[in-house]
Amino acid sequence: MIGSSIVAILFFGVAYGMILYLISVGLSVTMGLMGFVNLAHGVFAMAGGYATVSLMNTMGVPFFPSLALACIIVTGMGFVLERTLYSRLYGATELRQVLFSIALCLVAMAIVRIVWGPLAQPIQLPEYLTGQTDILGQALPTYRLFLVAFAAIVIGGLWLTFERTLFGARIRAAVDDRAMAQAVGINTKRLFAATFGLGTGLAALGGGLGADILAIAPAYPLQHIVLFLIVVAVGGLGSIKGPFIAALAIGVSDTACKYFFPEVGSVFVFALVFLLLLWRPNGIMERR
Amino acid sequence: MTACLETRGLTKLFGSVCVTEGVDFRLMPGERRALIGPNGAGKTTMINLLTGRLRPSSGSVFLHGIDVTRLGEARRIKRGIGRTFQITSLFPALSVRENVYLAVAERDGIAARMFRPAFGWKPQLQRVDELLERFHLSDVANETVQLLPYGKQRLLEFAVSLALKPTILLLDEPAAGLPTAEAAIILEVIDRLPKDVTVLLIDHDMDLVFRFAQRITVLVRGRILAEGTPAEIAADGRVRQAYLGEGGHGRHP
Amino acid sequence: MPAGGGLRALATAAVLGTAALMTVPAQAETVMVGVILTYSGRDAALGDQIDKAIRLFQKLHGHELPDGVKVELIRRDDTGPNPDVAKRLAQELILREKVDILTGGQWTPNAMAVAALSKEAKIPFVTMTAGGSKVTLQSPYVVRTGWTLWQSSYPLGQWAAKNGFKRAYTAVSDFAPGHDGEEAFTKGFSENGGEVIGSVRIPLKTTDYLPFLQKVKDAKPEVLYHFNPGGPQATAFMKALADIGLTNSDIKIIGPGDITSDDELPNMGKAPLGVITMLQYSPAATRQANKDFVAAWKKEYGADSVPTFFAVAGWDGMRAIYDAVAAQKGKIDADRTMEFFKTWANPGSPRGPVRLDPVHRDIVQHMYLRRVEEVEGKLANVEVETLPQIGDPWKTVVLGKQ
Amino acid sequence: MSHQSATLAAATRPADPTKLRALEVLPWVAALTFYFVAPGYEPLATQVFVMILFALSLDLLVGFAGIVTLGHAALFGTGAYAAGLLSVNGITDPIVTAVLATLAAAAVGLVTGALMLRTKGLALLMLSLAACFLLYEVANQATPWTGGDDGLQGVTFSPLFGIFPFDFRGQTAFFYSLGVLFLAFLAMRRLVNSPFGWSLRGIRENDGRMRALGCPIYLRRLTAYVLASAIAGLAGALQAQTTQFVALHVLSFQLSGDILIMLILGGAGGLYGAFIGVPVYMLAQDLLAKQDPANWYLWQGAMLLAITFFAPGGLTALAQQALSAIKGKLRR
Repeated sequence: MIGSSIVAILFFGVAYGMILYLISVGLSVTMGLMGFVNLAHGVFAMAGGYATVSLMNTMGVPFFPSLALACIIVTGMGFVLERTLYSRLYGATELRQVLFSIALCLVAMAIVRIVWGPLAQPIQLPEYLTGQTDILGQALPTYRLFLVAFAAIVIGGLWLTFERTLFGARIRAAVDDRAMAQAVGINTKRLFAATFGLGTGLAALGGGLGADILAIAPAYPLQHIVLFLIVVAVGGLGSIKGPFIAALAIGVSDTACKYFFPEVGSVFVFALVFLLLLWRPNGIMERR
Repeated sequence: MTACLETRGLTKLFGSVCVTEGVDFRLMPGERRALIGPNGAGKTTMINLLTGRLRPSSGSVFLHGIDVTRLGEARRIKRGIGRTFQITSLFPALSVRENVYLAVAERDGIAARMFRPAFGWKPQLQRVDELLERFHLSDVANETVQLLPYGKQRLLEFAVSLALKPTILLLDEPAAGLPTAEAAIILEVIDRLPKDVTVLLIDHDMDLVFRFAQRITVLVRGRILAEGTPAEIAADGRVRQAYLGEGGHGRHP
Repeated sequence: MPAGGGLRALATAAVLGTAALMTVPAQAETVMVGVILTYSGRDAALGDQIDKAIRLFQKLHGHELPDGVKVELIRRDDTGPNPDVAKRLAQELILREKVDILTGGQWTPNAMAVAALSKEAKIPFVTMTAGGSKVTLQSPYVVRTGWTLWQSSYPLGQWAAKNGFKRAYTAVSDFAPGHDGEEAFTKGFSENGGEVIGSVRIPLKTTDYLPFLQKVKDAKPEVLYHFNPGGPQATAFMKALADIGLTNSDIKIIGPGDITSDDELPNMGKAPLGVITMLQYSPAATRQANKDFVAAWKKEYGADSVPTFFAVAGWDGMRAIYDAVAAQKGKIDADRTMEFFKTWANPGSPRGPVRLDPVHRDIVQHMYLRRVEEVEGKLANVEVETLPQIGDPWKTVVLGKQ
Repeated sequence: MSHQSATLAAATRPADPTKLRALEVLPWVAALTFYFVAPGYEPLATQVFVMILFALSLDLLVGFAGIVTLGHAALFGTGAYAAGLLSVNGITDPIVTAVLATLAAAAVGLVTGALMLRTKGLALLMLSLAACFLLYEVANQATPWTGGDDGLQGVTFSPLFGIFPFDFRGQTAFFYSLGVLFLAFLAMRRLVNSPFGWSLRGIRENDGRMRALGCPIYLRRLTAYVLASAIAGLAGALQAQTTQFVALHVLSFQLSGDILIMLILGGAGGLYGAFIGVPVYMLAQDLLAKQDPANWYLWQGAMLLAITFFAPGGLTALAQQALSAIKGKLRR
């Protein structure tokens, strides 16, 4: 019985980690690529959540099309913001980037509150995704099962894109050495915008999928940004596999800590992160 | 006699690229030495290894016979090494006087004092003003550095380094690309350095190198190719080959 | 000319002055009431419920005051359970706005901080929805028109033990009301032969309940006592129950009414079916006073809007304040106000007859045991039992024995 | 970027620092005048003084030493909880608790700083953030001692010098915090004009060059960090004493962000940014949050956007530019 509880806890942790990864991986790539300290990444995950929920609740669009549409909308939003605002601050001091992105969070939080109100937006999942499903004699929440499977497919696709396509190769080249990439004729401007769009789209997907775990409410961007930043910092800037390991580690350890030592709360996770960062200031996947 | 600065088997790898390879190098007190070599020979890396800015992959550095390989840059500077940067490295938002003051304060060990105002230390201020005068910078003493013309910035670069009163001075292309007036000031200062100061000069200006150096070391692809008096170096065929190789084929008989 | 101008000005001033003097009696008694609630942030929805009740009360009953007496409200936003902010706002209301009465007190920690100030400044403080028992001990100038956690959870513990449950687990949000609920339930349950086999305190801001519920599930209690601050938290909890397979299971879920709050029920799916809660109010109650109240509410705020027990606490808070203002004809004296509150009662409250306990100034009210059932295709908290006129049990069970 | 450096330079340029400029008396005169013209506003003013002190400590890091931290509340909160816990455990003299709280924050600053300052850039930002969240969670979970989410109840302090009680009218709090701020400011003014203060500017401008001057960068930055921690802790202690309350908010990321915004609004790197940024921000919050509490975020965000894009040097730099423009016109 305890064995099966541990399996369940591990599983909850993995599901949580997958969500964290989907949201954070874009942040890792954009921060690695453009060297931009972006504290506003949570805004895009939140936007994805609100878009999904609104499409479903007020327009009656089914779950999957809602997710897809939310992704597209937010990708566009990310693309526009990158071109109009973010790109102006490439190469500016860390401090200005931090301030700008905090400002973006505040404005987004205010807008969301004006439009949707202060309440967390509940997501009404289709009937077949609720309740429990038996896997090898272990009853697990259906939605979390779906979430892990779905996220795994998306992540697989992402990795293939990154490793096997020209787009991926360009991103990798530009993360390694931007000047060199420019010299060999990569249009970095367009690459930045495309990458930023992709990153925000993934965040939107994570926000929509994870509405159960990270509730869709106006405080979202500032409440959870520390989690996303931790995943990126621990995983290593510009890496796409490092954050995966980091996200899973954080998801599992946080969930396990809640189960075994609820009185310790999140202290454990933050202490762990603090030590990890001291040990490897540039993340666990540090290359140099 | 102990060398004031010595390296043994000094090697530096960047990834798999070897930029400094097994360099044995000795600099005697009071010597005037030039370090030359084609672009990419590893001259600046060499200086960075000597000052401790870079850690060697293997090999050691000795200062007055003491192994300082594990000592950080600041510690080595405190033991008398001074340098100028090839690419001007100053405090852009501060004034010229403040730039020099920072160096003097560090040199005199008052930089961590917290109570008396910085500009209340008279002897130090006096030295700052002397240095400014020597480098013809008095009239721009209160200008912000980032607004200064390039030539003046180079002079300041030199002044800041000299403010440390180094006993070993490493000069990384001090006069490169300078207008004649400023170059003349720098050459004059170099000429007038006290005899007991050891100087290592990197430069591409062969007139300057041959006029200045007692001995010359030639570095090619991270290795010492040759070392000797200016006359010996001038006569060395390998040097001419390596150093002038690419651009100079036509001029060689 | 200059002299003439000066004279004219003087004359005008004199006329205006007289006019002003003459209108003074009509406007003389404006009672300033400071309202500190949560209008922004994550918990704004609860503050919004209370504020809607306040506005509705003023609209329907605002005129029921002696001639020339007016009540003016000054609202401040404490942004959530931020006692430091609440305290500063209260201080400002007292010093700058010279308020006669303070109210709001949405959160226990905030109410504790404001209560301390009310004692020092001698300002009556009507706390509407803070549920911690100790709030009224903090100051002799505090009254409570909402509820205490002991009021629901102590009888709930007794009920559970008497209805054959032997082994209980408690899981509460980790803040003062949660601690109160845990203590009250444990006391009521174990006094009547039950045993609490485990307890867990869940961080206040959590929305992911699965790991905690896994712990409960493994312990296999017969009954789970749960408390959370309601709103989105309540929905998240119910969803987690469904996801982990604890709905309609061998483990009975019980708790204060917050966990099946009426405004969140529609979002909860079928998960809460069968959950037993104890609360002082349900909008589905058929009392005439309640039917009128709900009808007025829906007329004002739309058919989809449902008043919750937060709203009713705000409503009765306003009733108490207006009654005290009327009784003193607008000349508010702190001590006389408190004397008045000792005997204050509202037989016509939407939640049934309520009064204030003269010793500790807590509300005394009926408590209703409810079960979540499906009524006309929608979930509702259906009242199954009424416990008449319950005060705050903590004051007698714990405080009285010290 | 050069624009920002230029404005920073303008802000750091010392008019002979041993002499007092006429403008420098202004904040203190303003504070005292405020007391007489705006009775009832003492609590707000007190809060402003405390935040100015807190912002000053952040200025030492961000403006002078070039250390950007997102977790400065960790130290403010340490001071506040130290003072609060001392009070709850019977040590209620305001001066004694303030001193002990300052030392406690300095100690925490020494430990976290010693670890954090080994890194730079994003890692440093993240470590500062993680340290802040870590302390927040510790305080949150240590409910038996700190009260957790409910805040520390029962914090009271004995009268100042045994004479002036901290009552709800807040007059003692007003003069006490103003006095402490004044003394701390004098000390800070000394500090930033000392050789140490100048070496911090050097590190901010070009740490590589400072190292090549023989400056022990790590030690210098750590010293600055510990000093800033002490001042932040003092501000935290003042907060606990003047409000007689300690809540988790004092350790929050939100407070860390707010204080950074206040400082940048005023302008970092000149000590006076805090005196302009904090009152403007807090008065705006007082006014705007009152009218429309829900949308205060929108104003805050818009204000911050305007500052980042149009006035990276903050209000002090804007004022200086305006002043020199006027002077230029007058000369012509």
